[in-house]
Amino acid sequence: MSQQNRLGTGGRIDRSRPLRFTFNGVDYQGFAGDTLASALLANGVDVVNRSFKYSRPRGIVAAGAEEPNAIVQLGASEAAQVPNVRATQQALYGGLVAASTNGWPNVDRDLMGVIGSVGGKFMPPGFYYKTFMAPASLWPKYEKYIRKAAGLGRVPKEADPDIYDHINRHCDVLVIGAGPAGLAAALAAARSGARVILCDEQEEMGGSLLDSRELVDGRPASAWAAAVLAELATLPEVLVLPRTTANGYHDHNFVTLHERRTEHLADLAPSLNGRRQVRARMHRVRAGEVILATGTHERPLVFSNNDVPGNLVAGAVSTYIRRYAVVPGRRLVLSTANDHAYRAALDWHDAGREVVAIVDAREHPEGDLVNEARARNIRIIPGSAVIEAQGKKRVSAVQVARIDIGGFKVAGRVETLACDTIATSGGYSPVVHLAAHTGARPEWRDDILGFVPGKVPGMTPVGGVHGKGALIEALADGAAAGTAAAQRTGFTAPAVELPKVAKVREGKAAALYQVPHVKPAMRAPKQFVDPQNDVTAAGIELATREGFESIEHVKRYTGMGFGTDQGKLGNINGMAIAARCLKQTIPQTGTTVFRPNYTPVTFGAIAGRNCREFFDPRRFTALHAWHVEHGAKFEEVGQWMRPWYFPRGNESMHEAVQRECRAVRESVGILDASTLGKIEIQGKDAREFLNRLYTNAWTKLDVGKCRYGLMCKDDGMVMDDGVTACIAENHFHMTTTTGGAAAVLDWMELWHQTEWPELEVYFNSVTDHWAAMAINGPNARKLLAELTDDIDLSGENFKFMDWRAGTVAGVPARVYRISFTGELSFEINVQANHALHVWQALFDKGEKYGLTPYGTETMHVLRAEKGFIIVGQETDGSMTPEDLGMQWCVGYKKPFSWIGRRALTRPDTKREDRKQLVGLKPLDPQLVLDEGAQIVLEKEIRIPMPMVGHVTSSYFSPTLGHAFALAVVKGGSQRMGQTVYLPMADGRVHAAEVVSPVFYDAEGARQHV
Amino acid sequence: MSDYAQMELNPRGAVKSESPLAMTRARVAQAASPQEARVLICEKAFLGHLVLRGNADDEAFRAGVERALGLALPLEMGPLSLDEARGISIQWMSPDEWLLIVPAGQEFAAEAALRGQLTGHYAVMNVSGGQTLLELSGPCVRELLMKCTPYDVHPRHFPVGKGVTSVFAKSSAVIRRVGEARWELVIRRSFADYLYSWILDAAEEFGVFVASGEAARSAARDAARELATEAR
Amino acid sequence: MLHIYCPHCAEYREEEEFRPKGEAHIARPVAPEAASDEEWGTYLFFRKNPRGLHHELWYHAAGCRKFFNATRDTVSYQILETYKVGQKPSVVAGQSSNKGAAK
Amino acid sequence: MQHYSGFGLVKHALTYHENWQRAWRNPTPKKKYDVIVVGGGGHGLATAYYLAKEHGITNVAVVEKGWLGGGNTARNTTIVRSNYLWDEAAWLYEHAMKLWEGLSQDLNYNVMYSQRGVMNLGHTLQDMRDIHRRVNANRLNGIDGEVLDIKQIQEIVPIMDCSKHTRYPIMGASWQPRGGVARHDAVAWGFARGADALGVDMLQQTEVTGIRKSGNKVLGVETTRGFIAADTVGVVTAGNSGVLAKMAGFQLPIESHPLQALVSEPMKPILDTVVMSNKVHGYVSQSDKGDLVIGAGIDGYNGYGQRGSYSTIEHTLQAIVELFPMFSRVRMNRQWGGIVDTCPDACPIISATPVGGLFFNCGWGTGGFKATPGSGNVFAATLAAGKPHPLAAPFSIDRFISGKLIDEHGAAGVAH
Repeated sequence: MSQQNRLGTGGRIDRSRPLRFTFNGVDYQGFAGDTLASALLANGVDVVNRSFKYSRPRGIVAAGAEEPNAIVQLGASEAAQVPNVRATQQALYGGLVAASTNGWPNVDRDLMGVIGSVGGKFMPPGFYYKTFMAPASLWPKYEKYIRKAAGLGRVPKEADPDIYDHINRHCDVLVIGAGPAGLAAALAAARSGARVILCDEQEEMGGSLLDSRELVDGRPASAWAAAVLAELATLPEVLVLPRTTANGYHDHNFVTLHERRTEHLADLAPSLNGRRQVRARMHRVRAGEVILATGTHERPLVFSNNDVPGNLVAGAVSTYIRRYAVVPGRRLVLSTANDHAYRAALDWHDAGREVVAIVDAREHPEGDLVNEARARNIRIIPGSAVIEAQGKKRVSAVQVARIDIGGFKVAGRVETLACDTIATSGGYSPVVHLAAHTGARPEWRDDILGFVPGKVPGMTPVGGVHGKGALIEALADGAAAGTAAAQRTGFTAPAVELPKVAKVREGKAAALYQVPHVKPAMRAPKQFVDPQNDVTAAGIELATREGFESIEHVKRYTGMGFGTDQGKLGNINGMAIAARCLKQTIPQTGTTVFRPNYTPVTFGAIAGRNCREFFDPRRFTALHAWHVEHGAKFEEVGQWMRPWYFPRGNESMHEAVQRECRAVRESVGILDASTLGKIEIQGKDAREFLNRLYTNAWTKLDVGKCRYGLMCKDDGMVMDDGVTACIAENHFHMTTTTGGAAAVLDWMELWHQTEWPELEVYFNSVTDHWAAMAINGPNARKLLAELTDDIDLSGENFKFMDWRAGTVAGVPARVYRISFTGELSFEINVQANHALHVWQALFDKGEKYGLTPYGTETMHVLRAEKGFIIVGQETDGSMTPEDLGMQWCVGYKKPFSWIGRRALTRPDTKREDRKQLVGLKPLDPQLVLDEGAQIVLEKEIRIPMPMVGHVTSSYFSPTLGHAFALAVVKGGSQRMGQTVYLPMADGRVHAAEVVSPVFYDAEGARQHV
Repeated sequence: MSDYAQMELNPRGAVKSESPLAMTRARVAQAASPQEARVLICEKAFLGHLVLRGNADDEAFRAGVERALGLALPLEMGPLSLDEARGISIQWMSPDEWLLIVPAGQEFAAEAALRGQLTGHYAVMNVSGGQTLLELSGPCVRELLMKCTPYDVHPRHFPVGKGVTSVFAKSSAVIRRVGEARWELVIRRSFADYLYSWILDAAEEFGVFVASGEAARSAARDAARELATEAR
Repeated sequence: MLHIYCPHCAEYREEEEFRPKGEAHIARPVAPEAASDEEWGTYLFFRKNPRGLHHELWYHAAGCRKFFNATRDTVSYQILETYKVGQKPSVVAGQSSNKGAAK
Repeated sequence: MQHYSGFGLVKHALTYHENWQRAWRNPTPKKKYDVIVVGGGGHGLATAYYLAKEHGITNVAVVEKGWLGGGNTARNTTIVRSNYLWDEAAWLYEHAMKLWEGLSQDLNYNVMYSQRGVMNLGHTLQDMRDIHRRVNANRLNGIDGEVLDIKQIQEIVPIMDCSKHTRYPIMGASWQPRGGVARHDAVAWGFARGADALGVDMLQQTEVTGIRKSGNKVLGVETTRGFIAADTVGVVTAGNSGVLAKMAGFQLPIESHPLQALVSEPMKPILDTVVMSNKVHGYVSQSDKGDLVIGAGIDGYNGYGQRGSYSTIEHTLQAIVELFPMFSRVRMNRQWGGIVDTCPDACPIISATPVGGLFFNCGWGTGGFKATPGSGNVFAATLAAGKPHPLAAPFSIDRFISGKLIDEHGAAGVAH
C-alpha cells in the first residue's frame, strides 16, 4: 500500500517498523510513531467522517486534542470497541482497526448527505423547538427518527475485559505540559530536589519543540527536549508521565491525570509477564504548586465551505510535515492573520511541494518568517483572505479576496486559485481550560488576542498559555516559574541556565475570526465555526437575532462547543462572531466556563478498580464460613452479610422459615447476632450520658442488668434502638442496630465533643471484637447448661434482662439474658477469634435439642409476633416513640431534656391522629399481606382515595397459625377492632382487622421462665 | 464492686482460634513465589490490641502509662512509641486516644498494668478480637499503598516509625511504617476480607506473595530485604 | 477536592477522610422545655447558609474522629482557618458578621 | 408572537432565515410592576407565564441577575417523574406532570418532553418494601406506576446487568411510564417567549441587591438597574434563596449544596429509558443527541461554587459501570455542578414569609426541574391570590416550626 503523502526522509517516525492497520475496511500501512491521523493523511485518505447534522464529508483539520472531525470507532473485536476516538491522539499500532462513526452506507457515498444538503436549509439552530409539535401524539414518532440520527460512535455490546486503577500522588510541583515552557519549568523545579511530576498528553514529550524550525543551543529543538528528559529521568524525585492528560483541575490544587498505559499498544490491554496490565490509570494528584504549560490552540479562520476536506489549521500542517513526514496535499494556500503560521508554507515548500500563495489579512506583513517566505519567492497576497473553498470531498480551489476587517466586508476583486489544501490561522488561543475548572474566569488580553487563565491560588501559567508563545520567551518563563514554585514549596532551586535561542522577529497579528463573504453571512455558503456540531456563523447570527444574546444562550441554542472537542477549535471564533452581531467586544461577550474533562476520559478509568466486589466493602462475621458451608442464603444489612435463612434440601424460603420459627418456639434455635453494633462506654458520667442520649432512664440500672433503650434525634423521631448492659458502675456495653452502628457512635461523639465535653465518658466501637450468638427457645437453658459450669443459669439467679460473665465451652464469655423473640434466650458474647469454637460446641451439644440455625427472616417473624419494631422498617424518620406505642420507654420525668424530648411537644408531634403502630390480622387467615400495601378505610376503591397508613412487616406465623402484619395507621391506637382495606395492584382488595401489635405471649411469660 | 470490669477473654485450655482472615486465606490463592514477588503479605494474627483513652495534658496519666508499659505516651500524631524487642507499641490515634499493641495473649496483663497505674478519667478497652495486623514488605509496597490510601506515603512525609489512620480503599486502616520497606496495617475484622482481597488485586501487577506461618514469614522478610536492596 | 488542615492531627489531610456536618456554633437552647416552638424549630432547621464565609463543623471520620470547625468561603471553597470545638473563629465576614455566634 | 410550525420553518428557509423575530424583548425596567418575580430560571419564568395566562396579571417583571434559565435549569439531568411517596408531594408533582404533557402545544415551543419511562431500581429487601409502598400510594393517588420484577426490567433495559454478580444485585424496580426527560433549555426559553408575548418584561443582567420594605410590607426590589417597585414579590432563586432571605431579614431552613452531573460523548442510542438507583447512587438516561446524561450525588458541604468534589464523580461512575459494564469503555466528556437548595425534609417551600407581599418558592433540592410547570403554576396562583394555592399550602415554612414535615428522604426511595 503506497503512502503517497509520506516524505522519504525526516520526521520522528520509525521507518524500520511499518505497521498495518485497517480503516473503513481498507488495509493501509503506516509507521511506528504515527498517529492514526498522520497515517491516514500519509495514505491520502481525505474523508474520515460525515458531519452530525448535514452529513457533509469531513477531513482531518488538526493534529491534537482540538480535532473535531476525525472521530472514529476503534476496536478489532466487540469487547474492544471504543467509541469516539480522536484519530489525532491515537497512536498507530499494528493491527489497529478503525471506522468512521457516521455515514451510511459509508463515508464516501453517503445517502444522508443528500438529505443534509437538501434539508439543511430547513435545519437552522433551534429548528426542533419550532416544529414536531403537531399533532402532539406524533412526537414519540418524530423523536424516534431524531434519535436515529443521534450520536457518533457506538457502545460495545460486551462488558469491558480490561482493568483500570487509581493512584494517589503528592508532589511539590506538578508541571502540566512538556513543551518548551513545561520542560524548562520541570527542570528548574526538579534540580531543587523537590518532588516533581511532569505530564503530557502526547505520545512523545516535547510539544512544539518536536516540530519547531528553531535551533536551541545550535541544535534542533527536539535535541534539547531529549536532553532535558534524560536529565529528569536521573532525578529520583521526578515522575515523568507521557500519554497522560491532566483532565480535571479541582479545588486546592487537586489534579486528575489520565494515563493511557496500553492504548498505544492494542485495543485490549496486553498482559505483561503473565499479569494483567491496567488499561488506564487515574493519578489523583495533590500538588503544592501547579505550573500550567498547556500552550495554545490555533484558531482556524471561518469562511465559506471551510469544512471541505483539505482544510487544516496551519500549525497542524507543520506538525504533520516535520513530526510525521507527511505532507497532506500537493498545492497549498495559506490564509493567515499572523506571522507564526508562515511556518506551514515554509515547511510545505521545503518538503518540495507547491505553495500557491500566502494570503495574509494584514496590509503590510513584516517579520523574519515573512522574509523567509519572500526569500523563497512564495507569492504573498496582502490585505486579503480566503473567503470560500471549492470542492466536495477535497478542496479543489479557493476564492481569495481583499477584505476590510473593520467594516466586515469584501473590499475588492475575487480571485480563484487552484489548490488542494488550505491552511489557515486566525491566531492562538491559550489553553486556559484547566485553570477555568477551578472557577477562575479567563481574562481577555488584546495584545495576544486571546483569553489567559484567571488567578488560581498555587498555580502559575507559563509559555503559550501565559501569552509567551515565542520559544525564547517560553523557555525563560518556564524556568523562572519552576524555580519560584520550588522555592515556594520550601526548596532552593539553583538557577537554570537558559539555552541559546535566536529571537524571531514577528509582526503584529490581525484580529480576524470570521472572514467576510461577498454575500451576507445568512446567505453565503456555510461558514463553519464548530464543525462537529455543524454550527455556522449564520447560525450564531440567527441566534443573536432571535434574542439569544448571552454567550451561554448562543452556545446552547446553536450547540456550539458541545461536541467531543468541547469547542477547543471554535469557541473563540464563535464568541467573536456573537460579539460582532451584538456590536460588542469579545470580553464583553464573555467566555464560556470550561468544565472537566479537558479531553474525554474513559468511565472505567474514573471508576478504577472499585466495581463488583470492590464497589463497596462486604462485612463478614467470624462465623461466615460456617454459614456458607451450611447453605445459608444471605441478606445484606448495611454492608454486613447476614444469614437470611438456612434452607435444607429443596426447601423453599417459606418452608425453611416456618421450620426455623417452630424450632425456636418449640425447642431451641441459634442466631449469629454478631453484626449488631456494640459500643463500649466507660467513665464516671456514662450514666448521665445515657440519660441524655436515650429516651428512657438509666440512673438506676444496676451492675449485671440490661435495659432496652430508644434513641431519637432532636426532632423527636426515632433513630435507633438496642439493649445496653451495665458492666460495672461506670462501665456500659451498648448495642445498636446492625445498620446504625457507625452512625450511633458518630452521634455520641458529636454530642460529647460539641455539646457536653464536660461529661467524663469515653466510647469505642467493639462491634468486631465480640462475636454474639443468640440461643432462643424453651431448651436454651438446658443447652447452655451443658457448656458452662461457672454461670448459675437458674431463673431466680439469672433473670431476664440480667447478664453474667463466665465460661462457655471453655471460652470466657459474657452471657446476656435478653430476647428479641420473646423466648427464653441467652446471647453469648465471646472474643471473635474464639467464636467458631463456641458455635460448634453449641451444635455438638445441641443436636439432641434439634438446635436450628436461623436467619434474619425467622428473626423478623418472631420479633413481629411480639410486636418488636425494626428501626428502618417500622420507622422511616417520621415516627416518634409515642407513634410506636412505646410510651413505656420514654422518661418524661428525667431532669435533663434528653435528645428529642422537646420536639415531642410540638403541635404536629402532639396530634392524636398521627400514624401509630398497630397489628393487622387479615380476615383471610392464610393471606400474607404485601409489605408496602397501602391502607384505606373504605372497601370501594375510587381513585384518588385517602390512605391512612401502610403495612410495614407481614408474615405467616406457624405459631399463631395465621398470617399477621404490623402497620402504621393514622390514629391507629383508636381503631382497634376496626376493619381496614388494602387495595392491590391487580384489583383485589384485602381486608384486615386492626389489632394490638403484640400477637404472641402478651404478658411475656415465656421469656421470664 | 469496681467501677470498671476487666475480663480475660482468652481461654485457658486448648481452643482453636481463628484470625479475621481465616476464611479469606482459604479463598484467595497465593499469587507468586517469594522470589519473584515484589510485595509480600503476612498476617500477624492474635496480637493484643487495646484502646487507651485519657487526658494527655495530665502528667499523672502520662507517667502512669509509662510506668505500666515502659514506653512513653506519644503526644502527637505520627511517631510511634515502639519496642520491637518486646513487641509493644503505642500509637497516637487522637488527642485522647492511643492504640496499644502487645504480643498475643498479653492484653489482659497490659490492661491490668494500666489500670493498676492510672487514676481519674481514663479508659482501657480490649479490641483484640476486632482487628488484625498485616505486614507488607517488598520494594513495591509504597506504590501499592499509593493505590489504596490518599495519605502521602512518601519517605519525606512518612518516615520509618510513623503511624497514621486514613482512608484505605473504601474502608479505613491504621498504616504504620516499621522499616525501610516494611509496613503494617491494622484493619478491622469485619472488613478484613474486603481489604485483603483489595490489596491482592491492587498488588497483582507487582507480583505478590502471601506468607503464612513463622518460617514463611521470616523467609518473606529476607526476600523483601533483598529486593529492597536491589531496588535501591 | 478540599485539602483540610486537621487541628488535632496538625497536618493537611485529603477530603475523603472528612465529613462535613453543616453550620458550626449552633447552640442547643439551654432550657429546651422553656424554648418556644419557634426557637426549637429555628435551632433544628434554620441555617445561615451564607454565600461567602461560613463557619462550619467537620468530622475527621477516617482519621482522629474529632469534630472541629472550619471557616470556609462557600464560593471560592478556600479554607481560611480550622479551629477546635470550643474555640472562636479568628476570621469573620465583614458585613454579614457572625459576631457572638461562636461558643 | 410569531407562531412556530414546520410550515413556518420552510417559509423562513426561503428568506434565508432573515425574518425570524426575537423570542423575547429586552425591555427597560418600568418604575413599578404589579408583581416582580425574582429569578429567571424555569420556575420563575413559568410563574410569570401563568400569572399572565391564567390570572391576567401581565404587568410583571422577571428580574434575573444573569441569563434566562442559566442556573439549575441549565444544569440538571432533565428527569421528569411524579412518583413521590407522600400525598402532598405526589399531588404537586403530578400537577406538574399533567402540565408537562401538554406543554409544547401550550407554549408553541417544543420542549421535547419525552415520556420514555422512569425506572427506580431496588437492591435490598427494604428498597423493595419502599418501592411497593410508594407504587401502591401512587396508584391510589391516580399516578401511574408499577413494580417490575427482574425479567420485566431486563425486557425494558436489556443492556443492564441484572445478574447476581454485581455488588448490589437488582431485586426489582418501580416503573413510571409517563415519566421521562425534557429539553431543559427549551423549557426556560418556551416559558420566557410565552410570558413575553403576554406582556411580561424579562429583565436580564439585573441583579437584586436588596428588598425594600415599609414596616413589614414589601415595597419592591433594589437592583443593579435601580429600584423597582411592586406590591407583590415572588422569589424563585433556588440556590441563592438564602441570600435573598437574608436581604429580607429572615432565615430559611435551607442549605445550598453542590450537585454534580456529567455527560458522556454522544453515542448511537442504546438506552431509551431513564434508570435511577438510589442504593448504588447513579442515574442515567441517553439524550436525543446521544450522550449519556448522568446525575451524581450531592456534596455534603455548603457551596455556591457550581462545582463539587471529584470523589463524588468517581463514585457515580462506579455505580454506572456497575449497572452497565459495557459503558466502561465509554468516555466522560464533561461534568458540571449546580447549586441545590435543600430542605431538611427534601421537599420544597412555597410559602408566604414574615414580610407581607413577599413570597418564596425554593428548597427544591434535587427535584426542581421536574416540577417546573407545576411549581410556576401554583406559585402564580399563590402570588395572584396573596395566599397559598391548595397544593402549595402544605409546603409552608411554618411546617419547620410545627413539625409537620413531608419527609421524602427515606421512604421515597430516590431523591432526584
